[in-house]
Amino acid sequence: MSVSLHPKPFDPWTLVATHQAGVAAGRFGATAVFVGTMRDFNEGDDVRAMTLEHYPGMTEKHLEAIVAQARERWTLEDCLIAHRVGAIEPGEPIVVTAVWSAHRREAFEACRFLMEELKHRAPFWKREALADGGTRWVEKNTEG
Amino acid sequence: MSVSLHPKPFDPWTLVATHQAGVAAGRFGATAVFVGTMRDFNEGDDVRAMTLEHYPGMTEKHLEAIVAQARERWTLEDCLIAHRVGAIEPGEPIVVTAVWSAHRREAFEACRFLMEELKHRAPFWKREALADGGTRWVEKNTEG
Amino acid sequence: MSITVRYFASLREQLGRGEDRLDAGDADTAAAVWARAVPERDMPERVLIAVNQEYAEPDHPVRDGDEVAFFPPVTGG
Amino acid sequence: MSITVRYFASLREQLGRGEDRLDAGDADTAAAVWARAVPERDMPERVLIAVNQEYAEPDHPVRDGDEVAFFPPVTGG
Repeated sequence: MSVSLHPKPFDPWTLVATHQAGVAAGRFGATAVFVGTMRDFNEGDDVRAMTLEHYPGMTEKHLEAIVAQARERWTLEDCLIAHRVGAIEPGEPIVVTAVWSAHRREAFEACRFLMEELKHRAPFWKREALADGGTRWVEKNTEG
Repeated sequence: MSVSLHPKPFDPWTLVATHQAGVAAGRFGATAVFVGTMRDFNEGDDVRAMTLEHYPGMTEKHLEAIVAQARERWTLEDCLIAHRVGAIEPGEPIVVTAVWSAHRREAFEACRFLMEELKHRAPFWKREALADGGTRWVEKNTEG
Repeated sequence: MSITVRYFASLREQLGRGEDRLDAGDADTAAAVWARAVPERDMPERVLIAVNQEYAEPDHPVRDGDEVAFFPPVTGG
Repeated sequence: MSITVRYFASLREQLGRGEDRLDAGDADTAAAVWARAVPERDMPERVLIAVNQEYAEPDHPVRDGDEVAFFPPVTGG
């Protein structure tokens, strides 16, 4: 189980591959991964950059609690959540959730659960820098 | 869009990363990936190795048709399906489905759709070599 | 020309062959092709059929040059 | 000891500060802490509250040494 915050860009596929090397081979048949990547548009506007504020301490605790909930609800071999913080540019990954389990239903459902819970409750806030020079706090997450 | 069959082991994360390099950055906000990996057990038995037979020609056509269906149903930036054929050992990846889209709902739903369709209709057949020396054709896919 | 008949997986093993070639017959369907190619055995109940590499029903017409495949339920992924 | 009050994101910007320190009061709740720390403004309707880094309701009791945070709806992921 791994929860991490990243002030610098990371490669989600390397992160997942590296983590998977520590998951007992042969035990898991299913891996579901979600990666959220910064787009260059949001709500009809061109977005140049983004800053992700978070609540140090609470964020990690909350992500660990989400993982614990998922492990209570489904039989999982392992989980990973990685999230960027700080200054982010379009095309850079923001978040990865990954789940390893014996069967695909668990993997898909738990991976989606992690993302939905993270989106709705984990203490992160996005401020967008628009192409026209202005900045704005994102007020509401897109439904998923 | 990429559909490929692999007679030799592949690294799913490298495959996804390489493919993603060709997807327009900034356009997609969501990537959902599923990887099916060979387990060392099935239906209560220890499994030593597996052979994946397929129907050359029809398999590729069918996988391409599944991708086309997904793209009709959801707004997607790109899709990838890669599937092993031939002799496979426990711990080796069997299949990858990956979807890139603007929003996470589409990515999750389309990725799961690709896997379910593939499992139920794509012409692949597994023969397992058991630890006790016997072999058997897998008769039925696990529900997902 | 002729009709190519293909068998896969456990069905291929049970029949002891992966392929037959038949002359085209009158009013052929996939089921009629099975009956001519495998007279020693009824068509299995759960068999899947493809005509020219697309799924088809037993009554799907088959013409000269077509490829007809019979195989058990699929188990990929 | 004292109570640490923290503000995040747009709320932090609007208030012009990220943190206050209060002496513990009698019968404090999260809402009472807001009223003492930000007397110039009613507690926003959609504000989220955490006491000691766990989500809490406005009537959650607050004791000496606690950390109380107020922040707008979250938008991570």
